[in-house]
Formats: sequence, C-alpha cells, structure tokens
Amino acid sequence: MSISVRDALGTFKKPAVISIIGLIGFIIGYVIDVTVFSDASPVQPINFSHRMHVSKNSIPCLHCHVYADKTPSAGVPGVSKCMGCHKVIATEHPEIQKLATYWEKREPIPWIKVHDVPDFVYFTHKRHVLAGLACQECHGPVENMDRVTRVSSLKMPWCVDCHTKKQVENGRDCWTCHK
Amino acid sequence: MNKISRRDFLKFIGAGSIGAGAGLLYGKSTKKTVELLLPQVIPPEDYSPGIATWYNTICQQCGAGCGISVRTREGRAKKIEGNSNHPVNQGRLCAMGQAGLNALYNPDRIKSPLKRTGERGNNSFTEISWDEALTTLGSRLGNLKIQKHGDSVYLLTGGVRGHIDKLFATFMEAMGSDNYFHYDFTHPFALYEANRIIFGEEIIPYYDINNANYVLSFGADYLGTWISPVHYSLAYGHLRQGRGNQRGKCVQIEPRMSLTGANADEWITCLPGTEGLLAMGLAHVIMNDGGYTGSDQNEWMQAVTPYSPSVVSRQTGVEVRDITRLAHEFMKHQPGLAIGGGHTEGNTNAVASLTAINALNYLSGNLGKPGGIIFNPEPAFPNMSIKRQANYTQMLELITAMTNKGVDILLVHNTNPVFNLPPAAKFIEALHGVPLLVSLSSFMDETTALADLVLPTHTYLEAWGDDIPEPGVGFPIASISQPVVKPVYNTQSIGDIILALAHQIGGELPVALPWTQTEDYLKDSWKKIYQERTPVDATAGFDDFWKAALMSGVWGENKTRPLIKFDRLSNNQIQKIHVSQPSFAGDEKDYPFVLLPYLTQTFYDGRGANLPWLQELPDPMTSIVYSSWVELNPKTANRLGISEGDVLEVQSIAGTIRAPAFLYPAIRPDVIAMPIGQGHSHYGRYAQNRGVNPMTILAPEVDDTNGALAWSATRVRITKTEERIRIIKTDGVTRTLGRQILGNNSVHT
Amino acid sequence: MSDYREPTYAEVNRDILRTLLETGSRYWIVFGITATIAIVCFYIPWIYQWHVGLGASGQSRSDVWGTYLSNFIFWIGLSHSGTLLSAVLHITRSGWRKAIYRSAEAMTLFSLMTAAFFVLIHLGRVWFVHWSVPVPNQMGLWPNFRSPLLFDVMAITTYLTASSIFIYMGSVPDYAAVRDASTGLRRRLYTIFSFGWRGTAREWHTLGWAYTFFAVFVIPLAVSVHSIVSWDFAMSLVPGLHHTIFAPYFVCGAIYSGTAGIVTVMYLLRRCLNLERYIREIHLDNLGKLLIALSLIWAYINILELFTGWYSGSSFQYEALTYKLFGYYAPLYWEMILFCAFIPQLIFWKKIRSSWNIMFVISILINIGMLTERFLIVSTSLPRKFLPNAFGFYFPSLVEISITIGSFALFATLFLIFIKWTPCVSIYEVKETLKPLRRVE
Amino acid sequence: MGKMRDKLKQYLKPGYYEKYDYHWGMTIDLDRCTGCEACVVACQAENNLPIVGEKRFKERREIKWLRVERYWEGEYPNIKLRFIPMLCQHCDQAPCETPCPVAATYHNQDGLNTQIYNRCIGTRTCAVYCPYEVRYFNWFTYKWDEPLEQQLNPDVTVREKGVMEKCTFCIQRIRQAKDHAKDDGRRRVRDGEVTPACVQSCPTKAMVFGDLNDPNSRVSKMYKNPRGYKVLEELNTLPKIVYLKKADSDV
Repeated sequence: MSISVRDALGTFKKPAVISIIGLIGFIIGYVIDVTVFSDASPVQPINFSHRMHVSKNSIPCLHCHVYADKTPSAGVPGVSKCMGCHKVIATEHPEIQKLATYWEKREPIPWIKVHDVPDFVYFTHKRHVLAGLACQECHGPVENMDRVTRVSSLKMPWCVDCHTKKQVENGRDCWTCHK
Repeated sequence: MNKISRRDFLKFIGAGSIGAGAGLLYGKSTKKTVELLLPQVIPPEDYSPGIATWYNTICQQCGAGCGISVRTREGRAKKIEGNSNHPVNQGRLCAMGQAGLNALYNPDRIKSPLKRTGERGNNSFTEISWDEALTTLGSRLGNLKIQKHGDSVYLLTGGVRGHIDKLFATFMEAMGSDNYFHYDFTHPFALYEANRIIFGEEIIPYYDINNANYVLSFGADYLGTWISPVHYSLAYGHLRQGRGNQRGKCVQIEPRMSLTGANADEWITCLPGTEGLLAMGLAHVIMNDGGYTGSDQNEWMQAVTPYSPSVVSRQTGVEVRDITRLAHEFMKHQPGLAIGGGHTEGNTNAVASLTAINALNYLSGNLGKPGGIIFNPEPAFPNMSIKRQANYTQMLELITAMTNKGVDILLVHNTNPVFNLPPAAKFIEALHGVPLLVSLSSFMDETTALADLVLPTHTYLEAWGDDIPEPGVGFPIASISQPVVKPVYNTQSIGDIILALAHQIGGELPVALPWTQTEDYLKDSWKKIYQERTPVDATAGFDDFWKAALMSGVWGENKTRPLIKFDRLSNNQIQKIHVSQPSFAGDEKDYPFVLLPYLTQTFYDGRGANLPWLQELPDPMTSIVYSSWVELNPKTANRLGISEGDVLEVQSIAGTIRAPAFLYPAIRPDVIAMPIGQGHSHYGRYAQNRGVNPMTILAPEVDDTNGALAWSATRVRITKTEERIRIIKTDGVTRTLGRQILGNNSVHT
Repeated sequence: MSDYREPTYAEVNRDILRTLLETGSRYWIVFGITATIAIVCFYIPWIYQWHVGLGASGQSRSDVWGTYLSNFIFWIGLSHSGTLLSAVLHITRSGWRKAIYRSAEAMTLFSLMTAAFFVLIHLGRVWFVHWSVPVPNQMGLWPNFRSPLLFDVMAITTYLTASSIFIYMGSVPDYAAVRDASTGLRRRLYTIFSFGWRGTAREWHTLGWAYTFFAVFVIPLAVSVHSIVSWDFAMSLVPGLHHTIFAPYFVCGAIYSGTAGIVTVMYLLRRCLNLERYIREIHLDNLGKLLIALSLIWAYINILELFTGWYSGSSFQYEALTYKLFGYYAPLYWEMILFCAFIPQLIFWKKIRSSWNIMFVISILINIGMLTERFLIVSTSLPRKFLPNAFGFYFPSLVEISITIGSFALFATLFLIFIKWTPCVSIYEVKETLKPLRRVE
Repeated sequence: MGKMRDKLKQYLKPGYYEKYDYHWGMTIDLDRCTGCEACVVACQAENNLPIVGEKRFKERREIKWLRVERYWEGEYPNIKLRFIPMLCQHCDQAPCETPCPVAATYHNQDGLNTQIYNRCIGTRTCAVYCPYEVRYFNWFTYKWDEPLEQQLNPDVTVREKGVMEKCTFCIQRIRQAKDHAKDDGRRRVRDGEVTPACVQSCPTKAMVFGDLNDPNSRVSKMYKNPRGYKVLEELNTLPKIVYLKKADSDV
C-alpha cells in the first residue's frame, strides 16, 4: 500500500466537499434571511406614507414627532393628532377609515417599531436634533419612503463611527450611550 | 471523482439545503422580537415621553406626615423622594417612606372587592363587582339606619387625619353612631397624657433638637421610630455638625440600645421601667444643688424629696455618680431637652415617668424657648384624630361590645387589630359576635382575612387626602395628598367609598356629604382655609391657591416659630408628680427576664412587613433580614449556654413563642428584646409565615394612669431548644480588629 | 509479565503498538465509566449552571472566586509536568526520559484542556468569552492589556498550541509505525497523521533539530504560564495573595504536582498496558529524586510565606495567615503540609523509592495536597479581606464538587482516547536506548 | 522614542485630574450619619437593584450598592456602635480596573470608576481586587414579581445573570444634569445640581456630593475638613470618598 498522503487524503474528499457545500448553504441561507426576510421594513397596521405627508404635502418632521427636540424620545403622534387633519381630509380613503376605526374605539394604533435600540442603550433624540443633525442622517430619506425602511444598522460600530467622525465630546466614552 | 454520481449529487443537494435551512433559522434567531410603538390616543398635556414628572403628596407610611415628591415616568411611579418644600422632612425621607412604591405596586394587593364564601378565616373569597359590594354594604347600613340602630355600626381606622378623618366622623355622625375609633399601636398615649398633665393640653409640642445643646433621651428612639424620625434626624445632624464648633451632646438612657442609643455620646442603662425614677433623681439633684430658683421652689423640693440619688440609684441601677453628673451636665448645657419614649412608654408607670421627664424640662426652664420645647400654634384645621385614638382599655370596651352582640357592622380601615392587639384581648373570639365585618384595606392583612366583605382601597399614592403633621413643626402647615398614578388595580379611594355609601344609604347622609368625589370634598374644605387663613389682599383666586398648594405639596402661613410662653404649674399639679416602681406580669423567679418588644424602623408596628425592600433592608443594629430574633446579652447567653442561632422558647404567662437567639452586646443582662413586625399569618408573600410576633405573648398589663397597654411589662423565661438555625444577616465580623476603618480616634479593644 | 529482558526492536514495536491496536473489553468498560462520569458530573452540572447562572456554585458576595478557579490552577499546575520535564530532560540529554515523556506530554495537553474548561465554567457570561480575544473592531474595543487575566488567556493559548505541536512532532515517526502496522481506514488516517514519514536521514535530522528547538522554546513558556497564573492572585491587594513570592511558588508547586502526576500515570500505564519492560525502576527512582527536591523547595517557600507574613507585622497579612493556620480550614492546611512537605520525605529511603505501590500512593497524596493548596488560596484569603464587616465564608456547592470530580473523569477520558490514538511510549526513542541491532537467539 | 515617552507620561498622569470638566467626589460625615439606612433603600429604588429573596440572603448574595457597615466598640456597659456607609469609592487608582480582561470597568473622563454591564463577561476579578468589597455580582437573573417591575427606573439597565455591578454615583442623574446644563447653554453643571439618590435621601445631610475640580463646591470645602480621612488609605487606591470621623463631644 502506498504511504502517499495525497492518496490517503483522497478518501476524505467527498465528506469534505459535502461539508463545504453545507457551509456555503448556511451562509446563503443566512444572507437570504437578513436580506429577503429583513425586519427593516415591517408592514404597518395602517399603510401610512411618509412620502405623501412630507414630500407631497410638505409637513415638517417635528410637526408630528413633536417631542424629538425636547425629549429623549421622538414620539409617535397621538391618534388625536392624525384625526386633527383626517376628520376632513381624505376621509374616504380605506386606510384613513382604518384610522377612524381606531379613533372611534379610542384605541392606540399598534405601530411596529422600525428603529429600536436595546434596553441598555441611552439614546436621546433631543441632543442629536439640537446638535443640528438632520433626521435623514440616521433615518434615511424617509420623505421618499412609502413604507419606512431602516437604512442604518443602529449597531454600536455605526454609532461610534459617527461620534468619532464628528468628534463628539466624550463621544467614545461607554457611559455616554450605555446605561 | 471526475463524474458525480446521482447518489453524490443528492448528497450535495441535501447538504446544501440543510445548511441553508440552518442559516435561515440562525438568522431568524438573531432577530429581535417585534416591538410595538403604542401612541397615546389623546396625549395628556403634562406628558412627554422620557421625561419625568414629579408630583408632591404626603407620605402615609407612618404618622409623621412627611411631604414626598414622587417621580413618575409614562404614568408610572418610579421613585419617592422627600419634598424639599415640606418643613417636616425638608426633602429627606426614611427607608420606610421610600419603600411606599412597594405598597403601590405590591403583587399581593387586593385587586377587586371580595365577598367571603367559606367559613370566616378560611381565606375563601370570591370577587364581586363594586356595585354589588357597595349595594350590599349600603343596604345593610341603610337598614340599620332605618331601624334606628345606627349606633351599632362601629368604625375602626388607623391614624387617619385631616379631612378624611372628618369625612369619617361626619359619616358616622349622620349614621347616628358615635363609635368611631382609631387604633394605632404606635400612638404615644402616655406622652399625650403626660403632656396633658403638665401642659394642660393633649398635645405633642415641637421638640427643638435643632438648637439644643443637650438632649437627654429616656428611651425615645427619635432617630429611628419616635414620632417624626426624619425631622429629628435632620435636627440631629444640625445639632452635631450644623452649628460650627458648637456640637450638642446626646445622652440616651434605655435598657436596650436603640439606633439613637448607638448615636448618642453616652449610653446609660437603667432597670426597665425606672426611667421616670431616674428623671426624678435628676430633678432631686437639680433642686438640691440650687439649679432651680422658681417661685414654686418649695413645692418642687417637696415633690423630689423621696428621690435622693442613693435611693434612685438602688431603684434604677444607675450609679449615684452618674446621676449627679447627668443632672449637672443637663443644667449646665442649656438649652437642653429631656424627652421620653420607647420602652419608657411601655411600662405600667409610663404616664408618671413621662410626667417626671417633662418636669425636667420645666425645671431647666426650657419651655417655650429655642432649643427647648416650643408649643405649636393653632393648626389650620383642628386635628380631632388624637381624641379618637382608642387605647387598650378602650379597645377592651369595644371587644366587650362585640362579644355582647352590640356591634352589627364593624368597619375596619388601615388598622390591623388582630395583629397588633395581644391575644389576651380576645379580639378574634369577639368577632364571632359581629354579624358583618367589613374591611377597607389595600392588603389582605390578618384582620381583612377574617372579614365578610372586603372593599379594597387605593394606596395613599393613588388617593386624595390631606394632613396636618402631628406633632407640628412650630408653625401652622397643612399638606395635600394627591394621586400620582392611575389606580393599579380595581380599587377605590376610601373617601370615594364613604361618599358612595352615603349616597347609597340616603336619608340625611347625602345632605351631610353632598359630594361624589373626594377631590371636590377636599377642595370645598380647603376653601375654608383659603378664606380664613390667607391674607385678604390675596389677589389670586381659590383655584390658583389650590393649584399652588398642590404644586408645592404643602401650605404654610409663615416659617417663624412663635414662642408661646408657658405659665407655672399649679401646686396641685406639682404634688401629683410621683413615680412608682413599675410592675411586671410574671414572677421574677419563674420569669427572670423582662421582654422588651421594640418597633423597628423597617416594619414599624408590622405594617411594613409586606414591602420587599424593607424585608431586604438589614436591621440597622443587627443587620438581620427576613426574620425575627431574640436579643440577649452575650453574658446571659454564655451563662445559659446559648449561642447565636439557637432557637429559644420564650415563655410568658400569656404564651410561648420560638425564635432564634442573637447575641446583642448592648442590652442589659436581665432583659431580652424582640423586634415587632414579623410573624404575619397573612399580609402577602413577603410577610407571610416569617418570624414571630412578640405581641402574642404580651400579658395584658396596662398603664396605671390611662389604661394604655404596657407592652414592655411582661416577664419571660427562655429555654434553649434543640433546634438551631442560621440567622440571616449581612454582617461578617462586627469588630474593627484594630483596623483603621473609622478614622484614627476609634477606640480599639 | 515477569519478562524483564531487554526487548528487541521488533518486540518494542509489537508491545507498544499492541496497546494501540488491540482493544479489550476492559478498556471499553473503563472508558465507558469515565466518559459517563465526565458527562454526568461535569457537563450536566455545567449546563445547569449555564442555565441558572453562577449562583449554582457556592461562591457568594464575599468570596467571588471558588473551586472553579482553584481547580483551574491545579490543572494548569498538573500540565507543567510533561512538557517541561520532557523538554528539560531532552536538552539535558537524560536518556531515561524516553520511555515516559510521551505520556507526560499527553498529560500536559489534557490537563491544559481541562484547565481551559474551568476558565469557561468560571465565567459569568461564558457566551461572550470571545471578547477577551484581541480582535480589532470598529467599536475601538480592545481587551484590557493590563489585565493578568488577559495574560492568562494568551499564555494558555500559546502554551496549548506549543505543547500540541511539541507532542505531535515527537509522535510523527510513531504514527508512521502505526501506519505500517495497520490496514484500511486506520492506515489512511495515520498516513495523513505521519505526513508521509519515510524515515530518511534528512527527515530524522529535521525532526531532531525541530524537536530540540521546541524543547528550548517550551521551557520558558511553561515557567511563564504559571507565573502569569499566579499574578491573577498576586496582583491583587488581598492579604494572603499579595506576595512577590507567588510566581516561583506557583511554578515550583506546578512542577511538583506535575511530577507526582507522572508517577501516577506511569504506574497505571505500566500496570494496565503491561509495559513493565519499558517503564522501569530507573524511571521511578529518578522521578522520586526529583520529587524530593521539589518537595523541599515547596516546603521552603511555604516557610518563607509564613515568615514574611509574620515579619511584615501588617495586621491584614498576619490575620490572613492566622486564619489559614488556625481557622475553619486549618485541618486542610495541615493536611496539605503533611502530604506535600512531610510524607514525600519518605522517598529518601531507597526501599520506598523503588516500591511502585508506595510511590503510587505518595504521588496521589501529593496531588491531593496540591489540590488542597489551591483550594485554600481562594477559600481562606478572599472571604477575609480588609473590612471585617464584609467577612464571609466559603464552602463549595454540590455543583462545584461534582464538577471537580467530573474534571478528573474528563481528564481520564481524554487520556484514554489518547492511548488509542498515539503510542503512549515513544517507539523510536525507546529503540534509541537499546543496544544496537542484535540477533534473536 | 520621544513619542513613547510622551505616551508613558500620559499613562502615568491620566487626564481626569485637570484635563476634563469634572472630578466627582463625595464626603460622608460620620458624625451626622445615624445608620438609618434610608440611603440603602434610595439606592435600591434608583438603580433597579433586584429583590433577591431570603434564600439569596442566606447565601450572602444580596446586592446593595451601598451598605451600612457596623462596628461595635468596647464592651457592655461602655459600648458603642459605629456605622459607616460603604459604597464604591471611585478610587483614582482603582485596583479593580486593571484586571478586567475585557475592560468592562474603567475610569471615565469625569473621574468615575465605571462598570459597563453589557461588556462584562463575569470573571469577577474586579470584586476580588476591590479592597472595599463594593462590587456585587449577579449570581442569577432576578425577577420582579408583577407588577413591581413597573417601578423600575427606565434610565438604568436591569442587569442579567453573570454581570458585575456597582455604585455609579448615580451616573444617570449626572447625565441628566449635564443635559439640563446644555439646554441652558451652560458649559458646566452647577454645584448641587447633581445629587445621587443616597445623598438626596439622607435624613441627617451626612453626605455631600459634587465636583472636586471646582474649588468652591461644597464637597471641595468639606474635603478640607480636618476630621476627614479615607478608608484603607494605606493601600494607596486614592479613594474619592472622604469620611469625616465621628467627633468627640465637647461637653
């Protein structure tokens, strides 16, 4: 019998190929999951279009997200705010009728969170807005989106990158953002 | 392997798809769960997400009446802090007050009205609606009212004050019943009585520890549990370090070291119950050494004659040297204060003792001046609550009435007589004679567990109310309690319940109580204060006044303390000052130890036991958590062969309990002490079946003068049992071992 | 059994390869038992602990380190036997090492693996253990290079890598021997393992050179590993741990326990695999002498520790020692002194030194003593640091005890696998010690 | 080489002494402190300390970032009990910071000794190295009985099992105060604007907290009090909490 290593390795060729194919499959599967089945753009209970409101009707962000420059949280407008306009505007639209149903039942609309940071992160909209950051820098061109899609990863490297680039004071101290 | 066989191809496909599947699953597992953004339907004005809102209200964990600020976020209470506007606690707050959140969000609160289904005490209840509950009770009350049997309705509450107390009183009056009592174990009956004897009025004056140079405390644990601990702690801090180089001295006289004793400069023990005798001894020295030169000198001389230092020394166990020294120090370092409380109040001679202690203040001329005793001016609205406090003897009368079927309906609110009365009073047995026991309580305490109908009330953080702190702070103030959060459970505020009942019963009740909401009732009541007490030129209307009062949480006219002078005592009064030896239940031979049950600043009289933060708070003196224990001197323990954790049987003439021993270095060898507060059989998961209640072995001794329970007048014997448990405490070694931990002046032993 | 004749080359091959190629039922029974214990006592409690949190152990507020760490040090210590001994003896050309070094090195490898497991068990959040590896990232987060624990991670991984290579390299000619004696799949596997070893002069030369190189390389590594482990303790301020002597103390203790470990393993191999002809009295005798020397050094350092503690006059240090000597765990301390300082002195007698059974017992006692020593380090110092009020007490929980027992089974399991994978006595080096070729009569 | 030397210098003298805005410190007056433990509950409430339960106390696994230690002195009847609140001393030469392999604990620019919970892998080395034993480990993931979780402070993380935690000087309050200062266009936080929960609650005003870089702050003045000392000063950890020892009565 031969003592050639290559010959001996030949025996294990097939299992190796199978494992490699399996690994490639795994990677493909994962990539498919994060791209195709991404949670960056969830389907909302009401088909609300930012494009319609912001681009077409020129409503500024802070008109609805009233708390963004005042508190850590930007705030979703209350149902009453929506109804403020939609009592008269586009009342026949099926989506607006959905809204009206919520309003009649005095129920909040169960919006699905698109931009979410973990519980151990301290993030304040106020400081970012007051520092002169445009909403679009993090949220992307929302004004052109029919359904809001997350464009930033909202992961720590992404935060740190920007803090580093903009030379935020103490921007790289852990306790600036963690709690 | 140039050609791929069919078989191999299938294998490859299989591997690839299994891998892809695993990849998909892995991707799924790394994703966050969907979170919802729920907007307010109509956002309230004072709400902004992520920003705290503070509401000022009153703490009602004990009777001190501190003002609190509650931090709320998104409609939930997050933290309780002291209200810095409030003169009682000036922004500070004790452990118990801060644990109020645990009461609000307690998992064992009663969540809706309950009706008893099984036998009494079986703890079987069914939930009913508020309508049903109120109709049931209202019709029963209404029937009695129609039958002119309104006086068979009894109402027993804790130390409710302010306009809620008045609401109760009006209600009961309209019902035609004058059987409205308070029962609060911690109420200082003896102090009120002693003050009545000396000052002629049932009051607690303002003890100005702030400016005192010498505080001589006979058992009063003013830093821990006595009357208004936060206020006195503030004053203590000021006395120690707040006045430049002038540092006041604190002396504590008590058989078992309390928290105040630990902080005093000098801790002196005397035989239990002889504090009054010691005070008389001091008075004797003061008189004989010419420390008092008032016009009634001779009468005083006469009163103190029997209490020469040598006699007192024999009676109290305090050395003559110490008696004279204390007397001289007390006279020399004026202004000074002599105060009494704690175990002094729990003896058969309590009133006499406290009178004698009061006499020291009189003799040193400390009445009505800064650093001494300052009398409170007329309050904004009268505090009738003190008059309604029922002491042990009065409770016995109630119990007799219950036994004799004289009580048709007993309403109990915020008090727990089953737990806080010694079993010798036979309260539980007497309940058999009560056809309807209604509990208005937030928690399933021992009394509520026996109730036929349970109407769950709001906690103080959800309800409207008001209060005048008692004792006052030397100038008139009043504070409002407002709801800081929406009700957590299906409960109602006690005021609303009473008002609803009034409307339910009908007759003259809705006339006397025309309001439907406590808030309106309070506003109307406060209009009086506004009209009578605010300067006429006030431009603001009542609404602004009300808003301002709510915002600051407290209303007060001015912040200077008017000094009300005190007249001399009548000769008759002086002659009456006489302290006898205390008596104890049980023969000294059979029961060699005096049992000192004491209040803890965590559980107070047991009401704090259901709050997990307080259960987990190490006892300040022993660091023990979650249990009961028996404190005894290491010498005693050594003599009896007892070590820490040995379960002892503590036996008095009234009963026996078992608790582990704890060697407490600062207690007289002839006494043992036990904390009150544990030993609940109900009261929620944190309190239930934990430790023992020393109240259950108290003999029904009462004060000679006012008939209040003498809760430190029971003798016991202790026997070591075979059982041994590990006491749960956080302390390791409680000696410094010569290490420089406390600074260089610490005494090494 | 009683054939103590010097074996021939063919017999060497036969005897040693037999241990590899022939597997009796006895082996499977023993393997089954150890593997079961390893799973039941080691992995299942660990999974349980993983699930509920470290509270499953007996560690508490005052004593946050427990048996996991002391066992870690013990196993690291045990690992010092092999590589160090093998390497030192190799470069000092001690011929007697040749029959024992392979198993000694294997011991190193597997006790290191066991030790590494203890690091993982010790961690509160083991699922983030990769954060202690210096990988550059966008967050600008690096491990803390000042941390003795990070030194540990690096030292142990380096040591593990180096000793794996060391043992593998020395085994290549033997793998070739296995290859030549086997057929089928095993032959193919060993063809790969032996890298196509043919036994040419050039191959032998390269092997010899590389082996010596690694021997030199591994010695300072081994010394540094245990010094670094000792810094985990010595760099703290804790009285009783804050000693400059700790590094040599740990290294000496490590070699000591490792050498005793070799005696134990040697005894078992000799008995169970019938290797009497290869593992002989001379090995026992030499190892015995080594043990005496080490026990004396160890005892000296212990005395030194007591002396400096007493001489320091520092209340903290003095009290820590008093507690160690007379406190709750005093019996364990005196047991350790007895097992590690006094009993080994018996080895001075030739009779004892040459008795396999007695030496086996002594070697086990020494390791019990050393296990105790490590336990005492954490259990007497940590609960009594500076503030008396925070003094506590430590007693291991069932989970910890079980994992400790399981770790021995885990080690045994790994070793048993090794026996069937690599010749546990170096075939070619044993042959070197034989007289040159002679004919069998 | 020059660059190396600069680096070394920088390392030996970290910036938080003068470079940055704040150097938070605290004084605790033991002459005022009564040992009432209001601060302990305040800390528990503010920082979401778990309710660990009786069993965990028995195992000595309680979590109290601030505890009150007690020491008896003398023998009956001449006996005294002394209290000393013990919390993280935020040492400037913190022994706990060096050994963390993942740098989960470090000194930040405010001179605080900080602990990043979500970086912690639970080696517990910091707790071993801490001479004050003020680091607490999460032996379990603790649960709050419903609805007690509603009182959790949203500004503070709830820690999971396997994580070390300790006093932060209520860093969330410091952050809040800085935020307010920025809103007002101020560069610095005013003295007294930040009070950690324990300081806020103290019924005898025994604790003072503030910025040591500001010579006029109350805490800087208290630092100069002749009664001041630091616990275990001989270990040279440079603790930032100065205790004022109990005074003798001058009567």
